[in-house]
Amino acid sequence: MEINLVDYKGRKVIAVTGDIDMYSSPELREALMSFTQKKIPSIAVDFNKVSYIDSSGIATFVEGLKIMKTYGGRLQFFGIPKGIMEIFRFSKLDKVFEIYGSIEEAEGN
Amino acid sequence: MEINLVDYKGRKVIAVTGDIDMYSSPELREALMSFTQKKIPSIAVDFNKVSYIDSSGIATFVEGLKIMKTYGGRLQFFGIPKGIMEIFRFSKLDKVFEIYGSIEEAEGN
Amino acid sequence: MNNSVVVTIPSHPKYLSVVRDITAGIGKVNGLADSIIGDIKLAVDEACSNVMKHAYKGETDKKILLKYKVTKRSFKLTIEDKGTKVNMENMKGRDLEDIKPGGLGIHFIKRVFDVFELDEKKKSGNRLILIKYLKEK
Amino acid sequence: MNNSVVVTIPSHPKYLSVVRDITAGIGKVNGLADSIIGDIKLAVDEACSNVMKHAYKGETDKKILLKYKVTKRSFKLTIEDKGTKVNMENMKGRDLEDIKPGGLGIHFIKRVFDVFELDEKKKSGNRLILIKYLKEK
Ligand SMILES: Nc1ncnc2c1ncn2[C@@H]1O[C@H](COP(=O)(O)OP(=O)(O)O)[C@@H](O)[C@H]1O
Ligand SMILES: Nc1ncnc2c1ncn2[C@@H]1O[C@H](COP(=O)(O)OP(=O)(O)O)[C@@H](O)[C@H]1O
Repeated sequence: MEINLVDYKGRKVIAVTGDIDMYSSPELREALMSFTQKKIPSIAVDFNKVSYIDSSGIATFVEGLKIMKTYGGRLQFFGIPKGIMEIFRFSKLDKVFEIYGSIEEAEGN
Repeated sequence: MEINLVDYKGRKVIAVTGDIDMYSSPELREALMSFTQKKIPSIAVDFNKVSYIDSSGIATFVEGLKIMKTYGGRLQFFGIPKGIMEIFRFSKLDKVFEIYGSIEEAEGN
Repeated sequence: MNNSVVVTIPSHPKYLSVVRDITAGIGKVNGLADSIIGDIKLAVDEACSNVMKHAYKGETDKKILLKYKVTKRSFKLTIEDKGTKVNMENMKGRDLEDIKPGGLGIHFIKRVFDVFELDEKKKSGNRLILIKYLKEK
Repeated sequence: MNNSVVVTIPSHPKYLSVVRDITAGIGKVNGLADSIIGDIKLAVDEACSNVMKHAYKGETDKKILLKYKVTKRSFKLTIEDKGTKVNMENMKGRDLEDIKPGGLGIHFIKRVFDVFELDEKKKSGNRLILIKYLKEK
């Protein structure tokens, strides 16, 4: 897994490449928490290059979302591959996370 | 591994996709022999999508070349990926096989 | 035909990717569809993650033994550890409506495997039995 | 640290792709460069192909046991079979100048592994020991 922190029109984007599993998710957690500690109001996660996610990766995002909600922040996902979308749907998390097709779409919302 | 038999300007092209190993090479051998049995004068092999080749795959091509030489046929390779080219070079087969960058280049020779 | 593959890995999370590769490879070799392979891969990852987290409590130098047996009828896998004994009643995921971190692994395993069972005969450690039926009988 | 992975596969050529995936996965997990992983993958494939062809003479339902052990210093692998006993003198590739089908496998193995040895102590079957040193001492 590789994490790239990108700025898109002043918004913080976490672009993840590769597999998110119990081995790599602590690094993702660190990136996410570095933003939530600063109470960044809006964080977008680019899923386009995510090849795999397991429950530890999902737990990391649920934890991040819970923290952001305490300060009124928004966590947006975009570019989720089909297989991963199915897992979110099965876990009933498609109703919990804000999910968009693209960064432009996320930005407009 | 997947094999596609293509005609390019009247020339027979064997386009191979995936891994050539001891499990898949018999299928490659069959394709090659179906041409050599008909004494097809010129066969080109498209390596662009070959992800892997082991000694059984190489043996198959050496066998094909030997047969083609008996009737004055020509076996041409093109689009060989870097890693596979290294193996041919190590095996001193880069001097034995006709190797080209593209099908156009093979055709012009 | 002998179609079984046996693998021992250390209980370190970095080996989960190796487990996924092996699982996918065995699925492919046996002609399973990509979508089923994806689901099985996730389930096996979750089962091994659970052994690392719960049975071995994060110790990374213990052993996990996986035995795959694939036939036309079923994809069978047993996962053995020498960690703390667990019983089936404690192997429960969270309520899916109760959104919180964790508690999804067992759901992902049961989503694809028809059988999810602990071998009661195992004396020390655990042997989890997972079976997915590939055809209706 | 316990860094060893043990795998048993059937002696059927369709499992060679699984062996390649495992080998590549173990290389990656241990931080080896992609080019070295590619070379090792080919060598391990060739060694297993040889067991299938020569030690087991094409029988596809026998067992091949692979033990990987990676440290900072070396990538070590032993390959065991219960087939016909072989001796080192017969493990010779062809002259590279003498172009003919076959006889390249051993060359591909020795190209990347520094040690290529049979365990003399093994009573029945064979145990091939392959070691690649990763750093100069
Ligand atoms: N291999 C195991 N050994 C011991 N306990 C386990 C094992 N697998 C699951 N459990 C128990 O089942 C619970 C639910 O597991 P799971 O759904 O994977 O969620 P999580 O691991 O995130 O808690 C765990 O919290 C644990 O108590
Ligand atoms: N595992 C093995 N068991 C028995 N004989 C072997 C084994 N590996 C190699 N050999 C012998 O070494 C020779 C050279 O092997 P190799 O270079 O792989 O070429 P090939 O297998 O194409 O003949 C083989 O022909 C065989 O006689």
